[in-house]
Amino acid sequence: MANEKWGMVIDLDKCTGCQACVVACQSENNVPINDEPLYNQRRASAWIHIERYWEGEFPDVKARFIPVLCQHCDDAPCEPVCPVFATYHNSSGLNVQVYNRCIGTRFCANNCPYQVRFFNFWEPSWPETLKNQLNPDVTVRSRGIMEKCTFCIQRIHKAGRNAKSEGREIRDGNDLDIRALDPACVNSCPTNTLMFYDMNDPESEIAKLAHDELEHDGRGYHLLEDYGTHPSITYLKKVDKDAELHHDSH
Amino acid sequence: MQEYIEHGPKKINRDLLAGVLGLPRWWMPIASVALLVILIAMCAYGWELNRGIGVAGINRPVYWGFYLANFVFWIGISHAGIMVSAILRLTQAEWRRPVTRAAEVLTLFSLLAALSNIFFHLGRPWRFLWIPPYDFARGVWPNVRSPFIWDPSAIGTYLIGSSLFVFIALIPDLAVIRDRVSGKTAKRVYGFLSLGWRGTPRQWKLQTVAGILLSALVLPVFVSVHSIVSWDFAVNVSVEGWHSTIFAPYFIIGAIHSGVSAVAMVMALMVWGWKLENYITRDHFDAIGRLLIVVATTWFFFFALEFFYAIYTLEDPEIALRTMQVFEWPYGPMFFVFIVASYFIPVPLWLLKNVRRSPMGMFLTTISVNIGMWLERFLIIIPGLARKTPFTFDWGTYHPSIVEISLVCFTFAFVTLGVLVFSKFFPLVPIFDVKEGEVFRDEIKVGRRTVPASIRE
Amino acid sequence: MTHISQNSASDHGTSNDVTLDLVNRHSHTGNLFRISAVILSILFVLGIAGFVLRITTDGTSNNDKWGYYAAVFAFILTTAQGAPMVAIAPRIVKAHWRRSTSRAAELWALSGFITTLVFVPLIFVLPGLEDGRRSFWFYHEGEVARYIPHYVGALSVVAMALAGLFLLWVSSLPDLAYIRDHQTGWRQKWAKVFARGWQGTSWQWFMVNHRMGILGAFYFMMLVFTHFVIVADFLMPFVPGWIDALFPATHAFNALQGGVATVLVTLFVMRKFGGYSDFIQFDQMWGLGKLLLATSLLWIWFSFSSFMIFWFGKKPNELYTLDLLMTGPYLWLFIAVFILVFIVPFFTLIWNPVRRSTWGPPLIACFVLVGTLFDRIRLYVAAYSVPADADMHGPIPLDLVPAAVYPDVFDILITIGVIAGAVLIYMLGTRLIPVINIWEQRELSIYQVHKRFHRTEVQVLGKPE
Amino acid sequence: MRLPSVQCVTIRNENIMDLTRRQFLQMVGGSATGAVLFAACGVPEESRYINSPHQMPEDLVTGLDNWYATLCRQCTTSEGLVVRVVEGRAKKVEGNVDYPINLGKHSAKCEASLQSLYNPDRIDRPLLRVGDRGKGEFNEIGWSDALARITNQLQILQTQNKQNGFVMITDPLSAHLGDVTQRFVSGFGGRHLQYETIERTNISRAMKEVYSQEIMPDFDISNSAYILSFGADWLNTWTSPTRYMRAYGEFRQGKDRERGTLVHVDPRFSATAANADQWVPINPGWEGILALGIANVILSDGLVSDSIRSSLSPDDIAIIDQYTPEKISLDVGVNADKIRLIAHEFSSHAPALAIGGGSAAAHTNGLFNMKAVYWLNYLVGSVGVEGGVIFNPEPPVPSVGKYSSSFEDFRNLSQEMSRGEISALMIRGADPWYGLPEDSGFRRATFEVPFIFAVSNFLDDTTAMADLILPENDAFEDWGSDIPDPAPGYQLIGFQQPVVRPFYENLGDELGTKNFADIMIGLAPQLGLDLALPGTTFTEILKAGAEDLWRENRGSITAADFDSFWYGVLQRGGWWDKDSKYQGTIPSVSNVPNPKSPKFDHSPSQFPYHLIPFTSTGIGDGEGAFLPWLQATPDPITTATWQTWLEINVYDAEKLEISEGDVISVTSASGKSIDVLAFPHPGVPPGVLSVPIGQGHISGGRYSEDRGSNIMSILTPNVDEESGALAWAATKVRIEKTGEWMRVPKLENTFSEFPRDENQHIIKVTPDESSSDH
Repeated sequence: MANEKWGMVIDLDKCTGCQACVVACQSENNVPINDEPLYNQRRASAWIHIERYWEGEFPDVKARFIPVLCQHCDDAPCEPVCPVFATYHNSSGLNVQVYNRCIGTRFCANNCPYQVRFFNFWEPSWPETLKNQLNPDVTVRSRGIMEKCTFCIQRIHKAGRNAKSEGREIRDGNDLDIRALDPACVNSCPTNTLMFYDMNDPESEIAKLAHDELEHDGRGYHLLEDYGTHPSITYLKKVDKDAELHHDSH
Repeated sequence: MQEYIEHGPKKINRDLLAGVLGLPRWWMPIASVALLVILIAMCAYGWELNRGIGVAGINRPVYWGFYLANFVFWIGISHAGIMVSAILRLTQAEWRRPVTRAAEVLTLFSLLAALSNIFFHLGRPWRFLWIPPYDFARGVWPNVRSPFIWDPSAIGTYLIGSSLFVFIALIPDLAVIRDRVSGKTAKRVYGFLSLGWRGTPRQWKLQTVAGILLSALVLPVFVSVHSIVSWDFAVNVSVEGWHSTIFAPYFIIGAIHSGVSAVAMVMALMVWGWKLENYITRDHFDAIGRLLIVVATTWFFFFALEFFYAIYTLEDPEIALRTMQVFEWPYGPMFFVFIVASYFIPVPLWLLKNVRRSPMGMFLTTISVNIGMWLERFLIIIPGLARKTPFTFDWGTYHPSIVEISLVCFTFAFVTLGVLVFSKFFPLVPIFDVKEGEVFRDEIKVGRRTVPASIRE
Repeated sequence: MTHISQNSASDHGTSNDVTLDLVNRHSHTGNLFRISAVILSILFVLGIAGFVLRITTDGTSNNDKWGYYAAVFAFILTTAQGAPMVAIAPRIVKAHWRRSTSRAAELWALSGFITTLVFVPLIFVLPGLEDGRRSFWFYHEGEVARYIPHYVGALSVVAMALAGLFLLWVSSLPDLAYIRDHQTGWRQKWAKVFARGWQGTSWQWFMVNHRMGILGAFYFMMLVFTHFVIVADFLMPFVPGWIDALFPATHAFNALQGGVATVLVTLFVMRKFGGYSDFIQFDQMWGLGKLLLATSLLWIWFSFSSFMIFWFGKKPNELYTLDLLMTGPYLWLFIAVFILVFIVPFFTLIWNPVRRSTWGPPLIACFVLVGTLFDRIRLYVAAYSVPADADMHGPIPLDLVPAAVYPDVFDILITIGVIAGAVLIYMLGTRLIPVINIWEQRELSIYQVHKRFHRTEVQVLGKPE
Repeated sequence: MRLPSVQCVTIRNENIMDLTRRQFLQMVGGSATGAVLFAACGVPEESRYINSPHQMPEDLVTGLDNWYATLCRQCTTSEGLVVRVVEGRAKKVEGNVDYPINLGKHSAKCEASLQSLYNPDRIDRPLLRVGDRGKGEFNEIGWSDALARITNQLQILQTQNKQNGFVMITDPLSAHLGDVTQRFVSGFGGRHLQYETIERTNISRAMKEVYSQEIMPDFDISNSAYILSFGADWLNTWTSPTRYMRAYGEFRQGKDRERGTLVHVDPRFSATAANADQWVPINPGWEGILALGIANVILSDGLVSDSIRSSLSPDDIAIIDQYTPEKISLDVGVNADKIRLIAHEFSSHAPALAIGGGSAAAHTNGLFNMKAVYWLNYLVGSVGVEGGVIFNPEPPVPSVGKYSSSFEDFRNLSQEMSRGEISALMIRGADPWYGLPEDSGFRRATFEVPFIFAVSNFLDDTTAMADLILPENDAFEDWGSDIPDPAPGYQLIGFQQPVVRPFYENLGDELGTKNFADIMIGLAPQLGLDLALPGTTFTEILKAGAEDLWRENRGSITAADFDSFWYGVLQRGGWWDKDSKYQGTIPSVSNVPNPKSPKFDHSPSQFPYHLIPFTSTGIGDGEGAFLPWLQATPDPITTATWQTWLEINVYDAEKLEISEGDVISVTSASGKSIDVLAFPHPGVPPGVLSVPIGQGHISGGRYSEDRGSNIMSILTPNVDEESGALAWAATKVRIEKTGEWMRVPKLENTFSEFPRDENQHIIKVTPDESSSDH
């Protein structure tokens, strides 16, 4: 599996902010439980989280939701600044974090315009019984290191291995393959806001969708384009009945 | 008018070695207070190691806090030594002579203090060994693109360079102490350190050349160190407040500003502590005062440029950041204090001759400068992070924890203690330099007045 | 630094001899001077012609036609107008070698006339603020005047020129007095008018020193401010994403470098053709050489600081700026600049024998001057060639980088003409005011003595308060 | 009133044992002395691991995993799940792709059911009350002993011939479990009440009276063009959110269909309101009248098809004619033009769909509101058509419908209890102590009941009052079945199988957990009841039920022999028959419900604010309060967590000088008051306060205990006379600052202003091409 470029399409017009993806991610990736103190210290870690932005005033008030997760940028600002190569770009377009390597300078987090890198300020802890749930495929991070969305790399690898063991490649058509491959958030998303697949695969529906929406001035756009990070995630604009056109120029 | 006191070598030795052979009365109490602070702070650090960096006040998105502000501050102070001794030596400023050593020692200890902050800052300090490139066996290398790799290299070089600097300038004085100190072991130690200095012309020539060479060589390092420190911030594309091209010169000039002020401060303290008013005269304060006016004004120019061009971009986070910096509690008052304390109080005062020429005046003004400059570092780092990128949803704030505060106190206590201990074993004023100064001093008769003059080789 | 300068004063005995000698040298005008003056004036007229043709054919509406014009303006601003700093700075630090160079440097303040003249059309070239360009004036319709950059720009250029002229006048008061006293004919009349009854009372001396100090400081501030305004409103806003806080400082520091270079070349000419070889010697070359070295180092450090951030940042706009100014259409020009302004000075001047020669520093200075000209062309021509309709705020793609603009006949005429004009006015100036500072030479002969120190002879310099 | 936390002596001991054991092991390990030293100063052992500097743990191949299909019991409408099991432990929950309700998707609640399985506070053995009732002091007791005690108690009832003194309160049950329970209770001669914190009485009544349907119909959201929803937060918590959200995705950006329009009428800015194209804030309780107003416009502007118009009776029309937009707009708080616009759009976009529920159903006129809203569907002819309301067929197996008893029933029950007529109370999966307003008298009454026993996994408030607690198997350890309500428009039954062995089975037969049905089946013989069940264990009963389906030989699975059918059912997580649609008649139109305006019988001067409680996104109505993931799930609108907050209009807050985090005491007309954290935001209509339900449990372990406050407890017990349902949105309150401040734990920034994105740097917006015509 070398020539993939895993990417996501997020259709903001479908997102209802239901938080299913958030919890799914927590349980798949052994993200520490965000207890009340963590929230109050502003140290809650949610690899994917829904941000809510207000617009207008009552009664024409609007609240808009956007799921924000690691954009796995092609020119990730977090990568060059890590002194110890704890974060790097792998062959399938993923921005990977090597927990063992990380020494916790938090430089990457500062240089991430999307603020999707989370730091283990404390030693994550679970009650004995809850530890039974922890996912054996994913490291339990210790304190003092950076962590972030991996596009559920463990699932990608597993799916790849299974496919190989059956002597075939992962196919977009094969629903079960996709279920095994998709990140936890994508699998859970009730409205299909989140869509995930290899953007280098010309046959892939999702790759086509992303391409079309981006090219022929469709709804596609990248987050914070003027930072030149070239994210792997394509957002589709929210559709609003009473939106003015001039906003598109932004 | 310049006053000028002829001492003669004997008196010079006696006065300048007073601190080494004897011990001022205030030395013990102050040193022990500093030591106490250090011990307390070390307990705090132990707590941090034990519980994790969570005991600090940092959060998301303000991932950097007091430690790095303090780091930058001490790196800034460390520029004093080289500034004073190297540049002034190259430009043959006569007034440098009695203050060089103190400045260099300040450099040394503030560098160490700065380094300690790195360890406080790391999430897993016990893994700092990943930074130096030693893990060849597994083909794991540090990332040379990262300013955090440039930093250790530059600072390390700077540390070595400035220690050499101090040592070379020490050799003749060590010999003097060697000849005066009583006690076998002390004699042996000083004898060893002074590398068999006999004061032969050849030795003198070597020592002088080495000094000049080192000053020339250390200057680029001196520039690179703080440029790199500034790039720790300036390369952050996503923190508009930091991503400014002016940072390197701005930090350097800021460093010189705070550094030279610190030197002036130390000069005043030396005058009071070791009764050196005959060596560090009002002329010296006058000279450093003039220098400071120029430095401060240049610094202010760069500050203005930095600030204007930040708003020049007209980007929302940038505007929000500046509003926060200047108007919002608690940053607004801090900003006011910073700008007033580091420029608008001292510089007008320095323009007054009486202030320039009085140790007390210089002491107070330079203290205020350093308070201001500490705040400057804080105001660059924290608001920048608290208002980075248009993601208003994640904008945050920062409150330092008690651990951070005590570790900041640690650095101050550490430098104080360091300088004090140094002063116990080595003279804070370079004896040979002062003597040289006396020799090079001369006068010219012009009509009825005599004009002080200096001999140029 | 163990060489001992034989300074002119020691050869000419008392200060009065010096005065007479200098006054005579001043009043004598050679043929070479006349010929070159004629040539220069022809070139200057040609330049004016070129300008007239340019403005009649192209008008002031489209920027890209005026890139070279702006460049040569900036060139004069950064070289000739920077020169007076070479008189001011050493005076502040009381460098003894400055005494025979300071007047030569100050005289360049005359080039202020040229810059002011050249600046006028630029006011019409620069569009108003209403097109939404970046500017410090935070333009709001109605609240802020749309031509405020133009006002401020003009104001600062004129103010700077005036400051220079005043400085020149004040520092030459005593010399004018000498001329008045030792000369006859129109020179005496002229000097009489301008010497304003100088008697050399201690109060007058005090005032002169005082004024020189203040005017010097003021000139420096005006220099910085003018460069700041020119860069912020007449250069940067044309390029989307060129948000370089350091660049105004770089631009101003270039003026120091250019000034030093200008003075070096001037000194060389004076020494070689002006017959001032006794006054202009190793000391001056040595000191200015060091300054040139220092400024070249500053140049590389500043430029690298700017480049570093843009290169590491990799925002689309930053990449665009880098491509436009460095790696793109003007790559070769940039390399030339880099070599001429940094590589050459650094690797030669760091070498003592070169600094100690009378030909070395001036030669390097020529390189630097050419480099500075190229540098200005690179920046201004590139900036002015950006299409006016480019989106100044959103991310801008690299393929919008305009192609290199080459000079046409008009541009060449204008460039040469303007430079010729600057030199011409300087030469004429030397006829009115002695190009070597008489009173400072007298001072030198007072404060500098040679003594025996143990076995060597040393030079003792007095440092009055 | 406050109860001290539970002290379960035995459990404590066990923990201590286990701790000491580990340390002991460390001691003996000679090499581990250093480790012990570190452990002594608390350096976590993870920090002491030596790990490879460059190998990603994700690259290592780990053990094999199995996926089992089962059902989720956290959600109101059970969703089909597949659970990932590695080495006998459930690791991850995901939606069952085949299951028609959620088609592979799942909600946060399903995910969190893993934490109910492995919850540290889960009850793992029968407990017997030792202290006074409500003191929450229990002791371990064996199963046989426990069951014997229950038998005794019930036998006493039988001997005293007071069988009707036995009442069982459960959560809404269906399918086989419902059947068994029904047989048990009726066989004994007791009563069975089904309790839900937010009851559905009004809605089911409305369905009966408007559509003459016994069971909830299905809403064909994905095919509808225009949805007009009243009060129901169906994109977040209402009935079957996951199913609705799947449809919503289609509704918005489905392939080859125009983008649907959603208009939401609600006095509260709910997640549905946030996602609507237009949110219509309305005065609480006037939804029904607004519906009539819309009907009025539709009729008077002739936007209705003649067939429907003709089928309306004259007095129907007479009623509707009274409600012109101008007349109602003042009461309703929506201006007339807006009503007109909505009416026109609603009738012009076919198929249009009107949905009602939530706070709209929770007023003194709640039933009328519901009827009026659902009646609108007749006017636009979207009853029984694609994209409209689709009726559900009878369930495939004989079963009690999922109804929930009305508040009136519970109030009567409480009175009987306090009169001492109830002598044995059996509670399972319901928490009336928490959910019923204190004025209902239930809490006081419980002290009058001689014997309460609870079947429960957690020490929720009601369980804490019990004398005997029987721990139940967790959903993932247990057999079961469910008939979702509403069904997807055809017959569907979901089967739930154990995916892991019971977590506490190692405690032996006497301790550990059991199946609820098996408990009843076990009790029956002792009580001499014959339940006439097709099996002796619940599993057998399920199999028998499945066998009936197999015999019908239709639907998703047909097989030659029963076993393969059974395995097929278990693999797919259920059985369904897409062809078994609703066969009955579809009424063309029903009578217009006779109008009724809401009553708030309190002086506005004293109690100026409307209080609208709402179901929390994460912890629901409190049933999820034990699960840390759900507690930590941010509310979509406020992003607040872990606490109870009070949503108040920004300007109201400014007037009262209330800022975020101020502790506010909310006092209702009943005199009761609670403390909540103020959370002003721009979305709240002036004069309305809303508070999330679900916090404020007085017991239940580390995650729920002493956290936030219980809004249900202070409600004034207004009821809708017609249906007897609790009007939980009809309470009016006043608020005071207590002067204390507490940070609201939230995901959002700590920056003084509301995060805005006016220039759309982040969320870019584009106009609606499909509806660009107007």
